[in-house]
Amino acid sequence: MGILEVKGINKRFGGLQALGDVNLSVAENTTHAIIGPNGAGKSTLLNVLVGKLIPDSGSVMFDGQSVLGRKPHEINQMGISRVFQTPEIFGDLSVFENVMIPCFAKRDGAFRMHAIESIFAEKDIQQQADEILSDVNMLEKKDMTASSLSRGDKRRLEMAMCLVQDPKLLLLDEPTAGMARADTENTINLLKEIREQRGITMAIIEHDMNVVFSLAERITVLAQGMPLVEDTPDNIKGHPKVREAYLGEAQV
Amino acid sequence: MLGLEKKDLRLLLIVIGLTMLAPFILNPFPEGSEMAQFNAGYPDLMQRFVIFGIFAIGFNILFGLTGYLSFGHAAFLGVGSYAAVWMFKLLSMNVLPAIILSVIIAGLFSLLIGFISLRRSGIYFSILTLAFAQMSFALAYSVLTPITGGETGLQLALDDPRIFGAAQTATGNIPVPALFGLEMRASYELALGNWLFTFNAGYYLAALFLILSFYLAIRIFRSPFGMMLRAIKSNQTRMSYTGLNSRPYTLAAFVISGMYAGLAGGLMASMDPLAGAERMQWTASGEVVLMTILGGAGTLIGPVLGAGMIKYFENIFSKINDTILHGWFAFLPDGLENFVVAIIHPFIGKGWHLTLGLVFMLVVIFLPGGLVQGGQKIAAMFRRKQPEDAKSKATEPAE
Amino acid sequence: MSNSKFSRRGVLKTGMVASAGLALPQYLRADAHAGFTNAPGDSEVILGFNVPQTGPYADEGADELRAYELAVEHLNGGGDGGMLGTFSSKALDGTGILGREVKYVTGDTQTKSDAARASARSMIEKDGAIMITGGSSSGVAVAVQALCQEAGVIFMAGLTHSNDTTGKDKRANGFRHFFNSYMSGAALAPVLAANYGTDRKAYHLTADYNWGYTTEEAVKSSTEAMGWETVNAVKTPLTQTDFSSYIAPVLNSGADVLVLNHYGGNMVNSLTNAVQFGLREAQANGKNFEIVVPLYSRLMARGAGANVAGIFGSTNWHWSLQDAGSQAFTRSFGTKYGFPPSQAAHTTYVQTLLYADAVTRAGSFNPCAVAEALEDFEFDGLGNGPTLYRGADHQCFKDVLVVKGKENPENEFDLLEIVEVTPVEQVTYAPDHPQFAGGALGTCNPGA
Amino acid sequence: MDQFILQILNGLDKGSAYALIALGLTLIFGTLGVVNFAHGALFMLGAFVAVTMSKLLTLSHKVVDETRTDFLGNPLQVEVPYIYDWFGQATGDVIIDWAVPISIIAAIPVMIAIGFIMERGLIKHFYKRPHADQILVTFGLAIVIQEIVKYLYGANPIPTPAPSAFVGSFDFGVALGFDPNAIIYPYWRLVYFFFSIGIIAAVFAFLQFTTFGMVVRAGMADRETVGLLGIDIDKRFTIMFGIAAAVAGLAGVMYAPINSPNYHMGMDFLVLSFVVVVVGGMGSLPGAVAAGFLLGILESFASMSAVIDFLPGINQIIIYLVAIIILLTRPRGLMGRKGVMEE
Repeated sequence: MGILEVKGINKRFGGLQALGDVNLSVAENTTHAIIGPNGAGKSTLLNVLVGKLIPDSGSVMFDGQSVLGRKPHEINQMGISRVFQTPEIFGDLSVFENVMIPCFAKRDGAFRMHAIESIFAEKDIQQQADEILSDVNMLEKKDMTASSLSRGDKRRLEMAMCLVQDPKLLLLDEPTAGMARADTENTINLLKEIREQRGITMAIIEHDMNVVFSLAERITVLAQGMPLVEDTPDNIKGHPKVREAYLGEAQV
Repeated sequence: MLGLEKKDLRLLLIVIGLTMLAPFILNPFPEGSEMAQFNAGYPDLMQRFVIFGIFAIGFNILFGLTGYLSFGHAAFLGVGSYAAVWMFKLLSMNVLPAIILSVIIAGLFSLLIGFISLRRSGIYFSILTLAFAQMSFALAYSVLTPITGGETGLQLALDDPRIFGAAQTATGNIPVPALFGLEMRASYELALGNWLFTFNAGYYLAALFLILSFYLAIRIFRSPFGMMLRAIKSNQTRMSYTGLNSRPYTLAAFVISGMYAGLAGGLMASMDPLAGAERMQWTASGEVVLMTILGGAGTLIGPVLGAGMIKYFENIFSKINDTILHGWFAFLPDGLENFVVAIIHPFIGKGWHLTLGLVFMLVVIFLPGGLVQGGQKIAAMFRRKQPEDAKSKATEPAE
Repeated sequence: MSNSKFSRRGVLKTGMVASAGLALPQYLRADAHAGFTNAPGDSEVILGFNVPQTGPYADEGADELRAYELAVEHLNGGGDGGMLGTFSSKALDGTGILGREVKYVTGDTQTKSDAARASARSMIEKDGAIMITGGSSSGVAVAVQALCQEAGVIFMAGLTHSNDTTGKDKRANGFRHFFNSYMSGAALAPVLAANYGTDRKAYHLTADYNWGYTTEEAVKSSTEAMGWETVNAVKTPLTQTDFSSYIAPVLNSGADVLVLNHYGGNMVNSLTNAVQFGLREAQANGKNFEIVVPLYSRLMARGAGANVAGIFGSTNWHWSLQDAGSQAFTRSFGTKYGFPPSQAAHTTYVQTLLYADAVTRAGSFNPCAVAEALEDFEFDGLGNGPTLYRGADHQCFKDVLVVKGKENPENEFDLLEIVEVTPVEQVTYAPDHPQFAGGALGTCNPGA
Repeated sequence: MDQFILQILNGLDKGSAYALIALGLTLIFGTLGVVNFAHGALFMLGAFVAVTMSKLLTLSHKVVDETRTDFLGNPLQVEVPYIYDWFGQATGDVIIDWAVPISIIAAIPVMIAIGFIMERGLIKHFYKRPHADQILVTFGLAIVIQEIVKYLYGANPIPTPAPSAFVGSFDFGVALGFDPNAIIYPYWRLVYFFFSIGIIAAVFAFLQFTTFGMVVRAGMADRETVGLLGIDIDKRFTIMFGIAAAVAGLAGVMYAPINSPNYHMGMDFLVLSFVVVVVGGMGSLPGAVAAGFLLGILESFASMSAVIDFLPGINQIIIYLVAIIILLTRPRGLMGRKGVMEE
């Protein structure tokens, strides 16, 4: 029984079957990759997992509880954090504030009326924020405005914001999209490190096979909204169906 | 001190100093001099400065922090003043219960409107708030006349019940608003040579509320709540994927700023016991938007400055007439005098709107962050000129 | 404990307590003076002219201001003296008021009660004005009147036509020279009956606020008393600019007269729209369809252009009146400004003179003394014939003009012709008339 | 039934005015993303083009008529328009009578020029600035324009009648088999209706079928990409602004005979036009037009006395009430595009 159990998800947009009877099981303490050619339904699946889309049928259980019908912030509070393809950070706020916010969210829940307390009095939060920033080597940039960071730093900041919440499941949406090779390597190493040191379960949606095979312990392949296979990387590599799906795409 | 950082404490002290000494600061010119026209240190205008300051501070908590642009905030001010006047009519002329009730009523009204309007964001939210406020105005002006007084506004009358106070004074007049016997219009006048300074009870009560409001605003700005509001403005997607529910945060901000507006409305009615429907019209809502942007949205002191500037133009420039102009330029030869007066004429008196419009444009073109940024620019200029001075000052212990 | 409730800057400004840098904590200076707000010094007295300078009534406000300036000139002995020469009371001699030179301050009411009160308060608190006058709407008049009552200064209303100003919202310190809705109705009804017959069906369009209500009620009751029937009365929003949807159904409603209880911009637009729809040429119930505008303003009628031709209404005064007072006023106004004065200009000019005269006769600026002098004061020579300032409600009773839009105006000022001067008896009512019920004058307040 | 048809007719007419004003606004606001509080001022300027035209045509010199006197008893100075001298009185009167239609020709270049100047001189610098700054600067500009007009023309409305050929009403009732006078409609309002439809159709056709329109539509969707293609999108946006100003101005010119223009008529329409645009949905031209007609028709129904008797005050709030209901049931108005001014 995995920490995330997706069973029989269907989602149609008008006449288009975006997801057809998708099953997925992410085991605790593993890195699970979801791959597939463009239009395979990867993003739709991700949006279902985080509560942005509600499927027409099926069930999504996380840690023994149903995710369906919950709002994104509730799902996050259950322990799922998400890293976006292009980093979503609080651009107008300082780096330090960016990481303080998830600390508050973890401690105080989805809403708390702490309008009179000073932020400077929250020593435990500040300490947590400092720690995570030093973990991602950004402590010296803590007073910078987040929007002025380089793209790589933005991604690291977003990662830090997710990690500081100590999520049970980290969802990564194409974490290396649009990166140069060197950056890609760095990111792979960073994720490996996180995986090893923090023991966080990860689900990665990725296009880049190189990344997938360096990180994933299990892989689910989607094609045209249908789950094609789910197996270990080694088995996936030579799988004829996968090859067919990808070659098919390449021909187009 | 007071749970504030040094910088904020300094700002608060400046505000306290400015408000307490306002009767002096606003009356720099001696009585009877030509420049006395520019004196603003009379009770009505001083009261308006602080009351609209409170209104703008509250508006800024919503707009400056969350970025939600409400175009109907005047409705809460209007509702607040109606509540206060009704308290004067029914209960007593004591301003305290009236102000408390106006804050509560405005809070409830903003809870209702905020709850509905915050289902949308951006321009859609703005138009929803605008629509609610315009409906409030239109109804208050017409079919709700029995409750609101309609066109003439809600006023006190000699035959009001006032169950905890006298319906009439001994001389057969309507009693005036007072704080436990201290009449809001009571003034103490101080003559220093040719200067006359007026210290008005109502002004100081309103100023006290301004300081409290300002202090509360600083605390909110520096609180985790305030940070959350800024985070909402910055990125709502990240907000919800960080496990935070923006709706209650924005609603709380909306209600807080609605209560500020209610406080302003209650104070307005306490200083001058009449509540008119025009207070709720979109132009009034637009005015507070302009005040906030003019001063600098999202800054602490900006909205207060913006409010002061607009009210100053409205009350001082509109009262300058040609006779006064001729008085000023009487020293010039006749032809030149008439010429100068003719040049200035379109900008004063009935032309004060023109001056205000030009000021809006100049500020936004040359000071993109509003008046506060202008102030910072000037400060920076001085700092650059005298770096040594600044440094030596900075090393002094700031008490 | 007697407080100084409103500052008395006027004293300081004119009497100039030049105590050379000496700090004089003048708390409670009330006793040092005559015991009323803003008692003037020995050399000058300040009046506050509070008129709309911005917003839709700005032109009317500008005309009021011209009249005020003219009145001040005449009071101070300048110009040709205007109506001072024709005024039945000869107390004023062109040396200011009680020997003090008349000065004035101006302000902008914006035709908003809040702004008007702010402006009036600044005149009282900052400039030391002893009397406030002006305004171009009843909302403003009522609001400022209440303020003046509270502050203890006299308010001489400008253009305000609602019954409420001297009805349910009357105040002891407030006085109105202008006529009111009731008088319009009472004056118009017989003329309408004479011209259009007693078998008429009226359709009212009414501005949805206090003045509209009182006007509708007044016209309705006086026309119904003559046998007219009211088919329908529809309220229109103040902010309405296009009245087509209100006017379109009129012709098919069974009515043969349309009464437009609108003023200012509303009146211009609704009348223009009505004429566009062809109502003036239309036939209904076998009669010519007619339009009536109970309150005419010549300034505003200009905005409606040729549409006013042949349409009945009432007005407080018109420059073409042939009595000596009107002629004197029109002459001095016209000479100074180059065009004839409006009714707004007339009423404000007269109010200023009446105030100055009352002060002179009372021998004091004390508002209570002034009020006493004005109450039940009878006068003549100010353009409206013999007039009574009734003490019971501070309303002037005088003849009312019924006018008609001219068919072929010679110029832009010559838009109205006087049809009838309705004698004062016909428009007089008892102070407790139901249309004026509620409210009480209270007692005069001299301030601290 | 006849009342019903009458109010639909009325609503269509009102709606065409709203749609036309909103159309210009949505070109700037809904698509260029500039919160243009000066749009009402453009509408007002259009109306004052008509006023100015009729003033120019009646520009006069004074001739003293000794036989008559003015109100002060001096010999009357009769104003004789120069146009009488040039074309004779009869032709002159006809030209003066047709001042409003003539001013349409003048309004197009004048308003386009005003639009260009506004965009190049001011608005251009505010595309990237926060909406708050745009509000402040355009509001300031609107006040300044308004005050200048007030300074030149006064505060009172100025009658600007339609040509006398259009005076009177068309009786639809007879045509449709109802009683005479049951459904009448003024000719000029019918002209306004068809004029509006024509302008709206022209703008749509322009954006739909010309390359220019295609580029602009692409630029609205994705400014950067179009810019990358080497197309000078800025220049096209300036032209768009000019067109928007011209549409607003034409709406104003034609409106002048319906209600005498005054300097604050722009502000009176400003809020309403924003409501129409937003109810129509940001970034959607058809939405703005549809919302204009919808609100016009509903407003007309709400002003029927049977409705007011049933719900007092409904005529005061109908537009806002409908706006609230639509925005709560349809998140982006009638036809709004996703992501336009939602933050």
